[in-house]
Amino acid sequence: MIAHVQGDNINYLKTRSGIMNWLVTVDHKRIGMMYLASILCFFITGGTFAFLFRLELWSPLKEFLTPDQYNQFFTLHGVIMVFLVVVPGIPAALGNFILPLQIGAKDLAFPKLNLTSLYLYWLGAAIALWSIVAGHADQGWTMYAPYSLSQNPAVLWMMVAAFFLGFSSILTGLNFIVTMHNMRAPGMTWYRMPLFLWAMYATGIMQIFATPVLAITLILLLIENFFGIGIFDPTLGGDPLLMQHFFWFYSHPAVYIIVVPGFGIASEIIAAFSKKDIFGYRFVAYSSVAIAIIGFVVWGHHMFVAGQSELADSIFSFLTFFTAIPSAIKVFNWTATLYKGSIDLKTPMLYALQFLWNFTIGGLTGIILAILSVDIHLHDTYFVVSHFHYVAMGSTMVAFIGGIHYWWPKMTGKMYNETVGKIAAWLVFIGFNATFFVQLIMGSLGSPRRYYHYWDQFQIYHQISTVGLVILAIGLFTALINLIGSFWNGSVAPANPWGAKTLEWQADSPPVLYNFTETPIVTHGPYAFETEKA
Amino acid sequence: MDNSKTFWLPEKASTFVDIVDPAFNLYLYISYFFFFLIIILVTVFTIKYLRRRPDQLATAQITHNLTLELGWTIIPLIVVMGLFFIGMKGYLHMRVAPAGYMQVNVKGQKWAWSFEYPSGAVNDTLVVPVNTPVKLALTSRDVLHSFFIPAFRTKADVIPNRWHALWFQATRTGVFPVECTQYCGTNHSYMLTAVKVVEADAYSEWLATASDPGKGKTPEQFGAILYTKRGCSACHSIDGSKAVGPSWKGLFGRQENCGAGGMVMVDEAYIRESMLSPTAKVVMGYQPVMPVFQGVLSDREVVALISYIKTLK
Amino acid sequence: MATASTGLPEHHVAHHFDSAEQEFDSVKTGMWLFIASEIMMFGALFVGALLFHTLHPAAFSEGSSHLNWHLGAINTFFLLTSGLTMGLAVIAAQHGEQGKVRMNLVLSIILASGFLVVKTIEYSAKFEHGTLPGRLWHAHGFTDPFSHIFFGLYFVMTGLHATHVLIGMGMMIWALYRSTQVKFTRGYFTPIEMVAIYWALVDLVWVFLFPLLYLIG
Amino acid sequence: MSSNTENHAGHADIPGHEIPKSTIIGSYFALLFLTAVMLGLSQLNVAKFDIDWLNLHAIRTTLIMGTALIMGLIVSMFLMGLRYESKLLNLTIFLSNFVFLLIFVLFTWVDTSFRGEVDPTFNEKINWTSPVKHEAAGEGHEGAATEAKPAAPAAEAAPAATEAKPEPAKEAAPAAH
Repeated sequence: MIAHVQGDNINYLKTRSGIMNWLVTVDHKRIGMMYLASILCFFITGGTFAFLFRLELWSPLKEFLTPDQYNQFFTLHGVIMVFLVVVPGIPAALGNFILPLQIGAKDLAFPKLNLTSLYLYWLGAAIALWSIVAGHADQGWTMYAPYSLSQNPAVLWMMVAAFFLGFSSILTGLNFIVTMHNMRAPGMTWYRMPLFLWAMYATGIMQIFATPVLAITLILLLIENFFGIGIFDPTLGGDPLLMQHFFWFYSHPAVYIIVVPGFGIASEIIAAFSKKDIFGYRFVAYSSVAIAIIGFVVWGHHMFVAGQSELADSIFSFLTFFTAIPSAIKVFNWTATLYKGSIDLKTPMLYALQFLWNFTIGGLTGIILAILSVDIHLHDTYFVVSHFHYVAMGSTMVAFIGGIHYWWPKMTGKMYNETVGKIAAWLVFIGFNATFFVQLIMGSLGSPRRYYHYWDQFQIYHQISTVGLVILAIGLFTALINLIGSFWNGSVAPANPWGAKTLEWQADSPPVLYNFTETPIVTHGPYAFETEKA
Repeated sequence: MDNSKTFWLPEKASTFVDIVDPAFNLYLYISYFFFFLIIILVTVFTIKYLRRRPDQLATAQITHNLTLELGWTIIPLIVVMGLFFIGMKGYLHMRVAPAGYMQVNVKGQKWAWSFEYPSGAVNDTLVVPVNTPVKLALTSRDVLHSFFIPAFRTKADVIPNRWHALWFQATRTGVFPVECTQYCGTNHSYMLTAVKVVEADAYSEWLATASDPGKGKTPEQFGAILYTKRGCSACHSIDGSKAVGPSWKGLFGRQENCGAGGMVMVDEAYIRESMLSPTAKVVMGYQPVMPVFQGVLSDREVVALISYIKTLK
Repeated sequence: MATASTGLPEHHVAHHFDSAEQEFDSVKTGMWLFIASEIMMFGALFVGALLFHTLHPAAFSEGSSHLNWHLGAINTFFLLTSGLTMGLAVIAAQHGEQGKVRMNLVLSIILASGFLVVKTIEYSAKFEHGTLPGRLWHAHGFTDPFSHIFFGLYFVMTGLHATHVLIGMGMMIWALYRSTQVKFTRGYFTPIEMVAIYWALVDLVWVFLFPLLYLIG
Repeated sequence: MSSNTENHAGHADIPGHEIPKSTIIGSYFALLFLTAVMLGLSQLNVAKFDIDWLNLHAIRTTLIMGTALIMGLIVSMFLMGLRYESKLLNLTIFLSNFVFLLIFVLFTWVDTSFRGEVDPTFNEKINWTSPVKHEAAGEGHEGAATEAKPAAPAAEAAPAATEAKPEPAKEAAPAAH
């Protein structure tokens, strides 16, 4: 065992301070914190766009936005939230920080590549923000041809931004897979790895194999815009459906890149706060990888009404139902983990249970969209909007905020205020469900998505949804202020505040520069809790 | 049978209703069952096993139970396979039009629909007889649109340069809204029209008058009908307010600045040219988005529109 | 300045790796994952090409009959030979023959630039005939209404491949610089091996691109 | 997947493995030979042999792509050293690429080639202008100017296009007839 240099056992926040040291650091913990800060900023930006057009939708008439501004706002909300917040989200922020700690390594396999990934993320983000100024991008985050072939400069800049953000996502996935294969601590076999890492592995597979197809789609769209080669442009003999195939071949695995890390965090928090080994460890681990594989064969369910051949519709509908099985296994296993546990309802656990509620609704509303006859009615209505917000916001972001609270003592060495945390958790729960459950009803009643003007009968649903969003925003800001406030008035966090058994809790809070004073030897599984002596 | 709106689903007005609604309601009960199963289990476990003492440990480390695991793998599998066949069977009904359908061509363009009947009638709302299968051949003149009738539970994307088919059979008379559900630009949410389901004899009566709209009307009156029927109203106002296109009020005889085309006197020739090849001379400050009406408008219709514009002082 | 090859500094294993072998395995798996993402990118383009091949076979045969397969064959020869020299460079690095490594690298760079020269000749011929993609098309003597799509795909695929040849040449120049900074031994030859793998990927893509566009017509 | 502390079989801490020079040169000449085979095949004038019961053109295409596949295997197995890997990880990464691409091409092909099973007019492109059309002798596709009517006759009478049975067939594949 190579003992590392003695001088480096000051914690990673204080060793080499100064902006320059942070900007050129190769320490996975600092890169994780910088990602976390950027992602939270973009989450607020994307959220403000949503807040503004939700206010606009208060009545069917014009409040303060013109139809064009409304279209730009929902496009920016979509692009910022998908490419800048939820796709990089959990892997880049928490994954970068926690993965080396949980496998007992000093750092990721390629630290410099990790910094390159961060800079590519910032470059993509800068170009995305520049596209707001460079014109009005109003083609939705799905950029369907032929509407996106209108040589609108802002749209072209947004495609370039998505290209760099995709590349940054590939490098993160690459780093994670290599680290998990080669740099596990002695004694840590694949089945002694925490489930958060299994989720990171499944996400890595999807990032590596799906994102390049997005790169090609964007290159083809850019060339189609500049030269009109006629692959996607119907007026030149192309086929807009081919663009939808290329786009959704990436974008469906992308929605699993979004939600699978959320599963990983939920497994960690539920096991830790019920002091009980996860129920059916191998089933939960394999279901993450199974979702990653099945995610590649189902993209056609986005195109049931788009004019796809009936045979393709039937095959995609048949395969889409198989994605329900791993999700059902996970939900049942989490519920079974609570049985005979010792459940402590701290803030992270509140977010994990809230995740369970939201993901159950998200999963169930997803399966109905796979039923062919019903999807013809429900496609492109608010029902679909509510489904993917239940999964992307209700499951992923709630698990992300729960994960930030869970690892906050480890990341910053400070404890956040527990009561304020709980209030924020309840506000987020009530606000989220008020906002999006009514959209399910509105959608199945036939209200299309991306509508600036709507029928008067839907006004009550829009108003409840907007009020719900206000409560949700208050909850999120309370949580944010509570976390940031902990830097100043938070108590000093012990090494293992929650009594969890995974490896990162053996390091100090906040960890030293090379994570562990000496490399830990793993002798037991990630959730080996003792039982009560009767 | 009560055809009105339920909590979850809009009003019922087509044969597809008894394909989609039973499947929707069946699934609703399945999801209520699974959702409340999970939520009740979680609440019961949380209350029963709440940690009373800070150092309280779990009462038992049960980590796996194969029969349970296989149970919640096989049962959802059977449920979803059943759902697949229900959906599949219904879907085939909704795609294959029965014999003896009546066909109408639908043209979607940026923010207006136009319906062309085989007899030559053109209308901006779809008028169909009740209880007869109607097949729509949909195409778009510019970008993707989608033709959605919530009351009929049917929807189909409208793709440029192709005919996409959609059929339905209305079961009761009435007026049912039609919406565009594929994002198509600024007035995507105003791209609305309606399906008017009438009795068979009323339909044939309407068809007779609609097939030759100009008959017995002065060119100005015919022009006024065409103003709405051909979707001109979607972009040109007649009260002077600036919309996507210039307003027709006081247009005739005015000097317009067409940028590269220089100053142009708005006379009959200019209006005719702007209809048949609109991007020739575009007035300053307006987007060249007007669709080409060459081959769409007959000569009598062009004359009628011009004379109608003349009347708008 | 670097004295005779023996005077170059040895390579030290990075601090967060336990052994040279673990470091090499990690770098190689990382390289293979990067190769996987490249293959997925080119693969998606091949899917587009195959689809248009099945939808409009006439356009493809007419288009590829206008391509000059002799230049394509010369390009294939250039890439295969540069693949050979890169393989020999790896073996030389493993035997610590620093001079032979540089010689092979320089040979590979020359062959790669030969490929690019032939490519520019082909492109200029296309510019003259006017068979440029989409709106820039002003060629004559074509009957199939879809042949402009063939040339659109031709330019996208060969252009992307040529960009990767450029990236490969850049990596060879970087490896040449590394050979003046560190001594290659049987214990450390990673940079040369990784550049060789990347170059073999460029070969692999061309081996499928060449028949698909030039020969199947 | 052995954990990282087990050293490579036998000798301690020697990374990677040596590919013998003869393999490299051997695979180079094999590749040159296969290129020659491909070129020969492509220049073979298939029309000369008037065997009509064999689709010679398709056989020639599969043979060419087959040799390309063999060349790809040689490059990946020998030049990229996949054959000498002790751990199967890199090989699985390389092969899973082709599994995903096969899925992608299979489903897009299923979509594009089975369109218009129920309504054949969907496949027919209307009102599109090909830049090539101006060069061809004036015909090519219908100009953008005229609004084309759908292929299915719009006559009031029963449509000739597809005599759709009212009750769709029971098997999973859509009512293709």
